[in-house]
Amino acid sequence: MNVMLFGPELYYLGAALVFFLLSLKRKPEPKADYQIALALGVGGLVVTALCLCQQGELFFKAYRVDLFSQIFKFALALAFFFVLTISHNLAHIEERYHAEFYLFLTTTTIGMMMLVSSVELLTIYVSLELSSYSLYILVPLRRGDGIDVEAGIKYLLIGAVSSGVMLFGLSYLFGATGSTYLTEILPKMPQLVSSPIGVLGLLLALAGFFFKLSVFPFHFWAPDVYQGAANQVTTFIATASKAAAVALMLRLVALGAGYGYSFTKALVILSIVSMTLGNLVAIIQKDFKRLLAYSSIAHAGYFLMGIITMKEAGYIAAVYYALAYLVMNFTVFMVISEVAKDGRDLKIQELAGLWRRSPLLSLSLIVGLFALAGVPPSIGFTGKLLLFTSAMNQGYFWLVLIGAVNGTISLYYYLRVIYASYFTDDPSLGPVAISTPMRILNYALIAIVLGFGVFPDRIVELAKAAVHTVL
Amino acid sequence: MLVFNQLETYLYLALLLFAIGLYGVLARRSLIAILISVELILNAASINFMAFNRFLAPHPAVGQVITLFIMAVAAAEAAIALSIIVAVYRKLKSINIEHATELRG
Amino acid sequence: MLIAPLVGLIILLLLKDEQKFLIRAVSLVSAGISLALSIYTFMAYDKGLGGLQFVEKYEMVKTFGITYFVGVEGLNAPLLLLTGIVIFTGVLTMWELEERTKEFFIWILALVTGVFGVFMSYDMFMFFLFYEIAVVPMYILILVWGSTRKEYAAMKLTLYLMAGSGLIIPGILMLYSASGLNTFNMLLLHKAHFSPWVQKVAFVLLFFGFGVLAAVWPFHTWSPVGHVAAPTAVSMLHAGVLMKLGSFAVLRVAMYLCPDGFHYWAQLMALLATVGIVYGVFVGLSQTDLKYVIGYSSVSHMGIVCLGLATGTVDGVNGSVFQMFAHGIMTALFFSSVGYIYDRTHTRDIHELGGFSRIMPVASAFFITAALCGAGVPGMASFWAELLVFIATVKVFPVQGLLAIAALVVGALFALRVVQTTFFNAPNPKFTHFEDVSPFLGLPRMMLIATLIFFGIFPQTMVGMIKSAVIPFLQGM
Amino acid sequence: MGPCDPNFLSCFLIVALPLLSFAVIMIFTWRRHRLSLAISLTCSTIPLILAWSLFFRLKDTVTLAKPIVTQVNWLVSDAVIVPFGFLLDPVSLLMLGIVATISWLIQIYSIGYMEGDPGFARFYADLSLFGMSMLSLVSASGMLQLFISWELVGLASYLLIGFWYEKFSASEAGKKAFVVTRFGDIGFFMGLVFLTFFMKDINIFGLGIFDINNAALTKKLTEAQFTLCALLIFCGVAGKSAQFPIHVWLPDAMEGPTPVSALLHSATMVAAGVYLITRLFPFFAASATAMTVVLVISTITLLLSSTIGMVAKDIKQVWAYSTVSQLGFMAMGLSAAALGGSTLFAGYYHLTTHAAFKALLFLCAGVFIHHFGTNDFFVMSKDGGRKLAIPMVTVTIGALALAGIFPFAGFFSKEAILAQLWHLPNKLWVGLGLFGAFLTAYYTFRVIFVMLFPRKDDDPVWQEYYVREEGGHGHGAHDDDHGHGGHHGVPWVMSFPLIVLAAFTLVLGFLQTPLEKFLLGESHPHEMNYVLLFSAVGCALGGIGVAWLDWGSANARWQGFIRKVPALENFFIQKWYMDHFWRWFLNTFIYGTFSRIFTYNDRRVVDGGVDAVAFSTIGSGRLLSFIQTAFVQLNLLFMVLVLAGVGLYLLMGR
Repeated sequence: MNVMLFGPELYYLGAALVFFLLSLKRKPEPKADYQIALALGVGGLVVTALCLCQQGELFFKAYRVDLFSQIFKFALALAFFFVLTISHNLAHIEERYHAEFYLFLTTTTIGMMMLVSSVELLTIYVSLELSSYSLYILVPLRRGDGIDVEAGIKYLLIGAVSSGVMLFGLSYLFGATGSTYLTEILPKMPQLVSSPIGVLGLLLALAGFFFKLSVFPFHFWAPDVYQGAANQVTTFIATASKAAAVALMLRLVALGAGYGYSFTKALVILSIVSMTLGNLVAIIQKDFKRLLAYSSIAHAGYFLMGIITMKEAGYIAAVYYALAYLVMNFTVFMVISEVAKDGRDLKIQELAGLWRRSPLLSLSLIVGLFALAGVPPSIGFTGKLLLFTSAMNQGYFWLVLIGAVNGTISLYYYLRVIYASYFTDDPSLGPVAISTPMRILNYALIAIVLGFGVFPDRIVELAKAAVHTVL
Repeated sequence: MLVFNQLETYLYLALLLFAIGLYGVLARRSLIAILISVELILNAASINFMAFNRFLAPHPAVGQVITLFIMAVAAAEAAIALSIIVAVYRKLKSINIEHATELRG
Repeated sequence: MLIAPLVGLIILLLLKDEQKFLIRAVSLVSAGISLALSIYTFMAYDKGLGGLQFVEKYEMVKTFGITYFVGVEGLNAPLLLLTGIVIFTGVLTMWELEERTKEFFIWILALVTGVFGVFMSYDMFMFFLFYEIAVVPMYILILVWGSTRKEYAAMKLTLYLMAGSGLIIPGILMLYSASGLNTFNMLLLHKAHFSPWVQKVAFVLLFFGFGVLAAVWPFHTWSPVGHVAAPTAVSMLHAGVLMKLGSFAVLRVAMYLCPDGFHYWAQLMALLATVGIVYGVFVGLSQTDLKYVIGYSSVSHMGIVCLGLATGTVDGVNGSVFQMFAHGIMTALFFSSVGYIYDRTHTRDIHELGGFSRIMPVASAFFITAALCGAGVPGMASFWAELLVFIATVKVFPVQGLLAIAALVVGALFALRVVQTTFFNAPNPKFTHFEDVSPFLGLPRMMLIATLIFFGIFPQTMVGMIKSAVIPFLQGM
Repeated sequence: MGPCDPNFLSCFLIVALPLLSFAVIMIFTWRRHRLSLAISLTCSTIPLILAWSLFFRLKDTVTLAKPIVTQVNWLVSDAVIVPFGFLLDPVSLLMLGIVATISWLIQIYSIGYMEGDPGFARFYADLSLFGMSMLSLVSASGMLQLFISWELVGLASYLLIGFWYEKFSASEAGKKAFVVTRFGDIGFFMGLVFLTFFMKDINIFGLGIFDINNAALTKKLTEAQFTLCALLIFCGVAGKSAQFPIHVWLPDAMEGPTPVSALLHSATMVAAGVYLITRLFPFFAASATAMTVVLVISTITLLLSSTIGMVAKDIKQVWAYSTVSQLGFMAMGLSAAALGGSTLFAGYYHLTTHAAFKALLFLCAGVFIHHFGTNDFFVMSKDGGRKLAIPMVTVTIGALALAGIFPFAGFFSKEAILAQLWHLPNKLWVGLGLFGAFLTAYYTFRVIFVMLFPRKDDDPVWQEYYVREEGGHGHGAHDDDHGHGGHHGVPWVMSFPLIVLAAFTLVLGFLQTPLEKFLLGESHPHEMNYVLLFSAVGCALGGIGVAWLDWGSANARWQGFIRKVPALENFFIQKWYMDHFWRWFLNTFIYGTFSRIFTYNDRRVVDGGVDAVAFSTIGSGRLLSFIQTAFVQLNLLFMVLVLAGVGLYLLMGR
């Protein structure tokens, strides 16, 4: 078999091994670890970039490698790298655990990479669990006053239950179709949704993915985990695992020959509820990360919107928005972890006077938040508009209307953050020093967010090609 | 035909197990108990797989393989869960879920 | 024209905070360039030829049929000119700004870029994109450099407008998908024949969505609050230019794309507009804060614009576009002179002020001119605009027309009341020591007045321009 | 005829030069008084020359029937086409001359009067603005142009009345004048709009005055529509030339400097209304109803103002009210002529003469005021008003003219008007006219006698006077604000205009026939109606006589015969409570009702509604956040329940 097909995964396996060895060292030297991790992260980017154009199937067709999966793998590698860049101060994780932190970060990345290109139930399940378990461990890795373990245990419980439910659903699917290959199951959708067992199976199976995507009603872990986990971990959860989940959902529905009317309707309702709920609850949050958690719930609703169009345009929009979301969300988290150098949870007021303490960070914060709110000229805006467009093309008028209104609501709390950072001032807070690389990263991110917002053509074309490989 | 030579029997059994597991997850307060209930859910799933495999799968091996995988994964899950529970115990001096109610709103 | 502010913006980004003069200079230059360009286009536009000119166009996103497509025609040329003038004078007006100068000019220029973009683009996607670009910086501009109740005002304004966009997006997309042409290009969409139902729904969505920005009654309450809170130049830009975006968008998108919808809702439009006119005047009559007064007067004047649009006759639309222009200049003048006085006295309460014609004759002369213009005194640009609108309206909606005309009396009372209490009577000893406008600061105001009077005496230069576009426009409907 | 036409050019210059001077002074030279004066004077002299040259060049060629119209397009919208141009016919030519002359004289006069005033330059700028707008009003060819200049006149008068803006009463009066006249103007505008509305296909604004008068166009209106338009347009007239009930602004307008009062509020601006009637004479004449209304209103105006004039103590007030009454008189004449199917001559003639002698009277008053620093002619007379020879003589001449005594101008013109009234079937009108004439003579000579025959300070009449002071009326004796009432002789720049005007007053009377010939093309020899003649003169003399008894003769008790009826007198002193009425109206309705209600609505309902939405959103957020309990199993339960719900929905919904 062609090694390149499995290249990224193999590479990260190697990386994981390295970190494992590092974690065995008696006396920890976080600096060195960080150097190595960064190097490996860059290498991972290179490898995934190299493997971008691979095509093929592995492991008895259980594992498909195509442009779609490779793009997402690249995105994941990017997220991995991003998280490493802001990991130079893992203040809240004890030094002897740094290596393990990297280790589990790598393993979860591997899990997600496998997730995006697995097309068989068992493979999906295993890779899903792989990614999840590493995260379960990462969350309570934080040195904290109890909320970390609480977040960890909640994450674990909800995750375990939903994955169990999913497994149960998968078993029904298996029973109903006698196969575990998506390629064989999904064409059978029509008669599947017409049989109770099929419906049940499908529904329960979706639970797992919804859990990853933190769609209502599987969103309960998000706020607690976002707040409880270390900033870097939260960043990874908020960026990488979202992307992976979107990819998986796309695979699921893209192969489908069309679900029943009522099924889609259910999805529509779920999407509406989660975007509305997320936005409304986010309004009253004090903790910045928690606020972002709710915004992520709302965004899950938006993703769903693109997915339920069941049309190419919708998938393109979803892919575009997933990539966009990865970048813009990271921009914001980057600001968080830069401002909260000591790794504490950032209250919104603590952003006070950021324009004075670090103009650049405040600028990227504004850009990132406006992008999340879908204000032009940013990829957030373009992506959202593409989503709406595709939804409207399918005649989901009310969905679009509600989505647009939700945009307004969301703007309110984003503006509150901007208000705090831009207008209020608190002399007690000193300036935030940022290193030159971070500076460059900032500029790069701003450039990406704005640039691809105004000229989205390249990305859209890419997404189009990717979606074509899936269909 | 014997009652335990029918698919339905096993399906109902699995369903029962699933229900029990779900109930346990929702009702029990001790983390360990909850963990056990989760395992029950998994087992329900594997019973399903076996049953379907036995009765109407074209390829006789698939279900068994899956079940094996499930066992392994469940083991891993248990390990992680237990380790976290230990951590919880260290921090909160209790493994009662009711004491882990810091984050809300 | 788009590029000039952008370049200036980028240069500003690179500049240091300390080099205030350089910053101002750069922004002034870029504003000046865009002014020059707008004047050039206004002059160089060939009325005889008509249609779109100075077109630039290339594909942005093929998959969704998004093109970058800008051009100039009789409808937007005046507004481009307006924008050029207002931004130029605005920058001059804020010359004295000391606090966070760099950011201020950055945002201002961003805003102006958006405005130019909206006026010029013929692609709905880009149109909306620029629209938002123009709207959003207001939040920060008001928040940081504003005055009274700015948090409230800024938040209110932004959310209000965003809620507007919340209606606009579905409207636009509805047309987009209903056309089935997979293009955002308005000229193409115009040819697509939408079903009456689509048109009705889309029109009402778009009308209210954009109407919020045009301060259509009863969605006007953000505007006085916003004006009061905003710093001078921003008020100028906002009342002078941004509100026009709304009405222009109603014309360019809503009316252009769904004529049937327009005819269906015209009655409502006219009604709301009339209410706005009368209402604004009366409410303004009992305000004591200068900026509130102006805010409500612009509510009333925008009502006139909207009324003109509602008639859907050549005269009416001519008038209302002309009114957009005239009101823009006039309000800019208003705010710049009020801003000048406020910067000195730090009060805008008309009872506290008084006798300013003696203290600073020039500054008050500016204000009085603006006020008279607002009262619709002939010889000023706005007189012609209102004249056209009223005549057109009486033909189409007699009752509304008469009401609007009657409101003029109160309008006069309204303007004169302010002028009298503020600038006449005995001077308030507290303020007697303030010096008058320096020639340099007076320059921008002089420009504004000159524009007002020039187009007041030679209205044809403007009307001819507008007409060249309006007639085909309405024939297309 | 295009813009290159000589008439057009000269007219254009006449109009443009004052505007130019206004602009120049306002922008550049407003700090340099002398320079501004020079500019303004040149820019008023040239029009003067041009106007008269036009007059003499064209006086034989043009007639009312075929005027010279030269115009270019000003604004070409779709249906709305606005021309800019000039219409030269006898009426406008003569009026041009008059306006140019008087404003020129006033400018001369003001050199002395306004000397040393801080706003000297501004004053001249405003004067030029006024001159420009008035001239273009007179010579306008299109209705809209006329309306525009009409508005500009209002603007100029606003600026001039409120000239001493630091004085509250002045700025108040200015505002009042502007708003009240605006009220009328809107009526005017509506009238025009209605015309356009009714004659759908034609656009009145594009048409010249000439066309409106042309019956062929107007006949397609129904009687009712026609009357409506005519009345609405008359609103404008009433506003400008202070007809009842919106005459209230004119007396207050006396707050302005006296030259302004002389220029605007006697000769030119207020005459604009009457001028408009003459302009549109055929048009108005076409609607009998409208004309009757006009007749009634003007009669009321006549009586009202002359009665108030009887009790005013401020000399300018007296002249102001006399102006109002004379305007009423003109309107009467015109409407009567219209009803009687006669010509516009009488009213117009009176307009001409009145311009001359009223300006004269005001200027004289100005001299006195300037000299004694008071407006109260009682005080003047005490301070020896009659010592100023020239003004005293001229004022007497003016008074005689006003009272309508042979051989002064007023006699002839009043005669003409009364003749028109006489022709009306109902003799009531002529009676009222005569009564008006009587009152006029009375209050005029009240002033004259008081001035001529002052009393010693210890004279008992002074208590009387002070008692009346308590009776307090609006604009009692208050000193002029430009604060230089120093006792110096009358400068020639001030006395020269007096003499000129006096000369006019004497001459104009005898120009009746040629004028009529010039205006109407032919002059029908009017049969001397002796009854009317004698009754008129009788009334005048009677008035004077009564005045003599009350004020003049050595043992007169210096109180009007009206004192016999105190209630009535008070009623007059309170100006028939018109001011109170308007004030009340304003406070109750405009400010009180609408403004308050709307503002409240805006704050509470509209804005409150918006805020309510916002708060409810936040509140719902807070509410929903309770779903996120800290207790994980509840979350799980919720999760399961929702899942079950969806499952059921799907199973059912299949």
